[in-house]
Amino acid sequence: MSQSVTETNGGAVLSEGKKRTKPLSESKLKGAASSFLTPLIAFVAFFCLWEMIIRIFKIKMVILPAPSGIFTELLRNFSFYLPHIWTTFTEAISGFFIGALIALIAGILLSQSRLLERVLLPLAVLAHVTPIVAIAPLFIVWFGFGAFPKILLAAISTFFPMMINSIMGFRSIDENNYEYLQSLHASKFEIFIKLRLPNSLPYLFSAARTGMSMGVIGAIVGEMYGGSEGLGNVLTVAANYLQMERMFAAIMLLALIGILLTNAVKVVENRFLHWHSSSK
Amino acid sequence: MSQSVTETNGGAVLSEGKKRTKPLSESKLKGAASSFLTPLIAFVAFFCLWEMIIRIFKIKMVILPAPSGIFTELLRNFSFYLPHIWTTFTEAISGFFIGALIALIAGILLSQSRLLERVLLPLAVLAHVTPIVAIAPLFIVWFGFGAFPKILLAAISTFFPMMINSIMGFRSIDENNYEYLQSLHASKFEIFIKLRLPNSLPYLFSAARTGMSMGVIGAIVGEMYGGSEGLGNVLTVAANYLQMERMFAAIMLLALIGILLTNAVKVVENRFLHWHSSSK
Amino acid sequence: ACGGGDTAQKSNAQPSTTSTSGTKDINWEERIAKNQSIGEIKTMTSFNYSANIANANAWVADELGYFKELGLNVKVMPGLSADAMKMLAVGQLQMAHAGTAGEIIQSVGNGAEIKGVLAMAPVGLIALMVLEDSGIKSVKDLEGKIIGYKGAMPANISAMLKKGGADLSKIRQVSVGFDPTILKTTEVSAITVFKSNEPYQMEKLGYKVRLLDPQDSGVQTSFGIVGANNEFAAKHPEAVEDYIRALLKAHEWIVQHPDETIKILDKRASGNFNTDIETNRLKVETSLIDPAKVPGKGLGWFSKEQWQSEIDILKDSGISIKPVTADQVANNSYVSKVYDGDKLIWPEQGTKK
Amino acid sequence: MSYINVENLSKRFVRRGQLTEALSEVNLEIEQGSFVSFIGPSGCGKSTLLRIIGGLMGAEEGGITVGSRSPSEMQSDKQFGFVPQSPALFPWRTVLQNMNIPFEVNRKSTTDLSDAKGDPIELLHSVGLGDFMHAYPKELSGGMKQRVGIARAFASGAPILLMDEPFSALDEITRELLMHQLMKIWEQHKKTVIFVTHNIQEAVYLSDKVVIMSSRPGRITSEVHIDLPRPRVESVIESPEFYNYVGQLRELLRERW
Amino acid sequence: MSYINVENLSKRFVRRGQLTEALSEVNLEIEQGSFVSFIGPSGCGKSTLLRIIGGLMGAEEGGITVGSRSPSEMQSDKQFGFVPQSPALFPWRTVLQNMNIPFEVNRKSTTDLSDAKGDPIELLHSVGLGDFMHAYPKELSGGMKQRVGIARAFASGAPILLMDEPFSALDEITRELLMHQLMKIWEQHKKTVIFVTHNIQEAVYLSDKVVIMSSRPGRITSEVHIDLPRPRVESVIESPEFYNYVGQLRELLRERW
Ligand SMILES: Nc1ncnc2c1ncn2[C@@H]1O[C@H](COP(=O)(O)OP(=O)(O)OP(=O)(O)O)[C@@H](O)[C@H]1O
Ligand SMILES: Nc1ncnc2c1ncn2[C@@H]1O[C@H](COP(=O)(O)OP(=O)(O)OP(=O)(O)O)[C@@H](O)[C@H]1O
Ligand SMILES: [Mg+2]
Ligand SMILES: [Mg+2]
Repeated sequence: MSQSVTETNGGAVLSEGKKRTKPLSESKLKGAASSFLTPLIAFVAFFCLWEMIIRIFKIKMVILPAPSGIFTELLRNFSFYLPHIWTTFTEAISGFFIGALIALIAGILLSQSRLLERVLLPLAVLAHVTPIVAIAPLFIVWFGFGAFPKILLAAISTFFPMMINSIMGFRSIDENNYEYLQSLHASKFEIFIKLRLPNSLPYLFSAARTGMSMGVIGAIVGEMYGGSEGLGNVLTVAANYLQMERMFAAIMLLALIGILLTNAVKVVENRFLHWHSSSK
Repeated sequence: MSQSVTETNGGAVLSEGKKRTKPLSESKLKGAASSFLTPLIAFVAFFCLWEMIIRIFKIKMVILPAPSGIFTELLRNFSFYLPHIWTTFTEAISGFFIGALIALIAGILLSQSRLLERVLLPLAVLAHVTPIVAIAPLFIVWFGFGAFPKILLAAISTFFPMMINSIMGFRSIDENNYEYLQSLHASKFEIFIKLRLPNSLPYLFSAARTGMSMGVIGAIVGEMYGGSEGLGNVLTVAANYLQMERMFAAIMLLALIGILLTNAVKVVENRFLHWHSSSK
Repeated sequence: ACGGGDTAQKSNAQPSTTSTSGTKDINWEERIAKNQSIGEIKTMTSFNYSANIANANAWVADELGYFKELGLNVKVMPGLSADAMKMLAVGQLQMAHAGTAGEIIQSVGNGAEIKGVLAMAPVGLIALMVLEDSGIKSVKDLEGKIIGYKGAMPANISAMLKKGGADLSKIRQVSVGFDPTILKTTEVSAITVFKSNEPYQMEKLGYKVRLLDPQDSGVQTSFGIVGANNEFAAKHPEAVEDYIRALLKAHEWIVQHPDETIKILDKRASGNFNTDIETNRLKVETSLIDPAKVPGKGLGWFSKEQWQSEIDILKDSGISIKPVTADQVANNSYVSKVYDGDKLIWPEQGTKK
Repeated sequence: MSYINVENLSKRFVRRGQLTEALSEVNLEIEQGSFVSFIGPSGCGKSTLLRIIGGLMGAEEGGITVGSRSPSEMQSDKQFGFVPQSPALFPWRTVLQNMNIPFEVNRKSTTDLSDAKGDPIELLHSVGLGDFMHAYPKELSGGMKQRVGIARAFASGAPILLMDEPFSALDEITRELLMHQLMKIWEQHKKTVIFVTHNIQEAVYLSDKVVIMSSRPGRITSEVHIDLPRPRVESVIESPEFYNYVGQLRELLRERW
Repeated sequence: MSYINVENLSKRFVRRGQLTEALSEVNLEIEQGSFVSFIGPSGCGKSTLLRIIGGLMGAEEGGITVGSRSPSEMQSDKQFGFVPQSPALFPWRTVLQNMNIPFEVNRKSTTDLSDAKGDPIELLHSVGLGDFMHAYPKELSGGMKQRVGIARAFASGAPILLMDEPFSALDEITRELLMHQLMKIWEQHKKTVIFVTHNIQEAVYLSDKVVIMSSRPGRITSEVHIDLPRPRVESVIESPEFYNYVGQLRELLRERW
């Protein structure tokens, strides 16, 4: 029988209220451990399968390297990867925040008016469908080799899913609550801050997870086409040298960054969305 | 005073109920026209601005071609682009549907169980963060030069935002309605079909808009690295020959496909989401 | 300012012409002071830190201080030629390296005001690679097969196919990725490669390959190109000249010290580098350069005809660009001035160090 | 043993370290086919008890059987017709489509309810919503929504009705109408009805037994058997017995409030 | 002219070609500082009328003034304290935070309401929710949610209270408690109260005037002035006048239902 509300489970309740602090924090630790452990197990299983396939079908490294080789490469040259990880990480995260901010602003504007939506949304689609792979070189030309064009690409990649979801989130409000605020003559701004924004959080957090990984991709693509830093650069160079293990090591690290960032979103989400039915 | 429900406006109501068919379909036509016209105006304005910037700052074509040149190229060689448009369009849309389907299935699984989510979500993030630019060449090796690897890339690109949003959508249910279904001992499947799925539609349609344009991008990237057809191919070849007008013509067409497809999502959304507060 | 084909022909016939005699009397102190007054000159390589000739020259010249010796404040940046051409056109770069002459020509055709000022070797670097056991010996054998290209089909390959009488309608051309082993793993029978790279990679992986070289069917292109921004070149012709001078000086050193060169590049790339592949690249490219040198001319010199023929190759291969003349795309006057005969003019040791 | 047996049932909610004892040592017996009302202060645990009986929630302590089975078994046998306190209408379904939900998920029921089932359209007419069959929930007034919820439970044909303040948003006349309808259905199909209300008259008029609860912690303080003749006619309201019961209940409520 | 004037007001809803006449030619006058109840069958347009008076909705025909101004002007002057039929609590706010909403959006009000404002914490205690100040709405029972909505309106200090069936989910005793509180606040601050209810006793007990509506189309059928002495004491319920008023209203309701 699935429970529909937070409940105590059996005996634990009988203990005194004041003594609850300790077991709670213990269970928190346990929860954190299991939330790290389970995906770890998944990954180990995934890589074992991969390794087995490589060995059984004797797949050549140029086609697909074995995880063992990839991890050996990673560990042996870890200090090589470190600055690149940092570069990509900072670019992705800065891009994400810039993109998210602009998306929120755009979301506010477009959710307020159907006309604005009709006018601006197609332009946003244009910006999103334009493959960043195609515009990355132009950005390098326009903005040089620094972090800026990469951050910009990360921001552009983040922007679209954030905006689309925020529009829907800002609009999906409870009519009763909206009417109540109206009865107080709340301004559009107040309605936004008090109702639309908190109400859209489930949408925004979903979009943030997508946006985070898309921000990473945006940053990588920027690095592929300009400059000599970042995992994107490591990736292309390795690909050109057919250093498949290094290439996949870079991909692993990218995935790690992506998982880290999406998990960070999750942590913030748990903090802010406890009231929502999705957090059961 | 903003109205919170659909209302008749003034005199129109006084006419007989039966005579309402005509003015209704007329206003529908008008709505359709204006929903085409407004973005058109936006685009015209956008391109005019672009053209002006090019002329005022005397920007060279290698940096950024003028819209006039791009459209001249487009019109002159339209028959050249036609089959490529078709290729990309079909790949993107097939990829979208496959990706969306898998995402829904994954969303169902992951939304049912926190454990499954913890296990599989990181793997999904891995798949999403892995830049398709990097794996596209591998796909060509594995799957050849036909439409399949492109459809696969489009599907992968569509998958993630659809899955993330569907998980959240499937979980964001009304407790009362959930409890009511439980009281009927509805199976998990029935609860899904009757409650979770319709309830997640606002999430799914938002994701579909993001997913549609990402599907287009996935298809393009596939075409860039394998094959001789599609706008992605036109794009890289033009980029490599520095044929900027052709390159941007391809981008325009991509944007057009993207806008068309996201608008198609909108049409379906209007059909299915009339009950939702976002459709006011 | 244009070197012009006629002068080239003449000097060809008469190796020890006086045309460069003036340069012998360069007042180096003045020149260095003038160069120093220009400020930073930005340049970009055509393929990051790889040991392409011309690119390697720039990195080594920087490392060994050759630019400084001539008073040039050069900032060498890693990059890709497609970006570099654009940045050169807008003046973000003053000098830039291109993989092939075609890139310069296409940029000019698209309105870029740049010119080629150095061509390390008047010989094509791009060829078509097939597996040795594929039975493909001539372009005619490619009919009914698939050719893979990276980004776009190079003009010299298209020209070779045409010249060899292959029926292009029977050959499918597809874009492919970086991986040359697709010759083995997919139905692609031939791919465009750099002579200095993929054949070696394939050899290392144990595959025997054969090259179909456009050069062999008389399709003459060039590699190791350096371009200059027109405005900059007009304002500071001596700086362009001295930039070339430093590159060529570096080249002399590279030929003597290939291993050290690779080390320098490896260091610059901070490990994002493959020593084997780059050593091979350098070896192959330097070996291609020497026999192709224009007789009696210094290394890197080129003729107007050479560029004209590259323009024609591009046109013939159906790549639509705006018509350009050889004078619009290249200027050999700078490279002409760095040599006394075929001897590089370099300031006496006394002026520096 | 009676049909529904609740023994020593306790239920607690914990939120951020604070404990709410929703139910504490509740003991209760309900006969099959009887009409039992629950009455008590707001927040005393009436809805919670209803949920537990309906198998929608577990309890920490105590036992509960319905027809000698567990609530969830009964639930899986589609024995419950639930009218939640806030009408659970699906916003994407019209009124009629909402009426059909129980039929759509009832396919696997082993018990044959076909006799007891009502015709949705007829029922909608009878609760005064004939014109709003094809309206969506957001187009209904508060009382109209509530009526849909009631009509839906009537239609389902379930033998045990769990009704949580079903008439709270209805005017007196509509309420009387629906009360009569409920009585009719109850008598005809020998249903067991568990009915939460704040209206003492309503409780007396309808019930065989009225259970009075008090809050913090939620517990049953007394039970009053209503010995008024069945079928109850409207005039019973004016009888002194009725009046007495109402007074007695009011006293009991006030005492332990 | 009185404080609130409604003249010939008509309101229609159209859904997919079908017309619902929610209000038809409604005429109404309400004195400042008076307590007016609305009573009528479910779906007759009470909530709609309340919304229109509160400036939450426009009408197709007719005019309405509140204090010689338009409803939306009065609204912008923060004159309305609204208790919606379904308690509009924000799920991400605790009970106390929900109480604070009116203060948070009241900053731009020109009228100084500070005298009339209540202390949220005190008010929560007085409606019996002192222990649930930091609970979230989903942790409350139906009646508890409703009490938060009422307390919030009390706290806001608005001079006109628009209350849509505020006590429908409350037990008798809690209801009495809140009724007294409402009366006290009303008398103290000379508020104008517009009160929708289905409970005739409640209407008579509280009101200066009871307005009776009928449905399809929603219209006002009669108004009854309640001439019972103020302040009303509990014993008034047992007076024959009270009984008469209740009977009269029941008659009027039944007649035109
Ligand atoms: N948003 C809407 N769209 C369409 N019809 C509506 C809408 N809101 C109300 N109505 C209709 O208007 C009529 C009056 O509704 P209203 O909510 O005012 O009734 P009420 O008197 O408050 O009823 P109750 O006592 O049940 O709350 C009803 O027939 C209802 O169906
Ligand atoms: N999900 C929950 N989380 C925490 N506490 C809850 C939850 N549901 C109910 N409660 C608490 O349990 C108690 C009983 O609630 P319940 O809904 O059963 O009351 P009720 O008797 O139905 O009241 P009402 O007449 O107001 O509907 C209340 O104090 C309430 O705060
Ligand atoms: Mg309840
Ligand atoms: Mg109402």
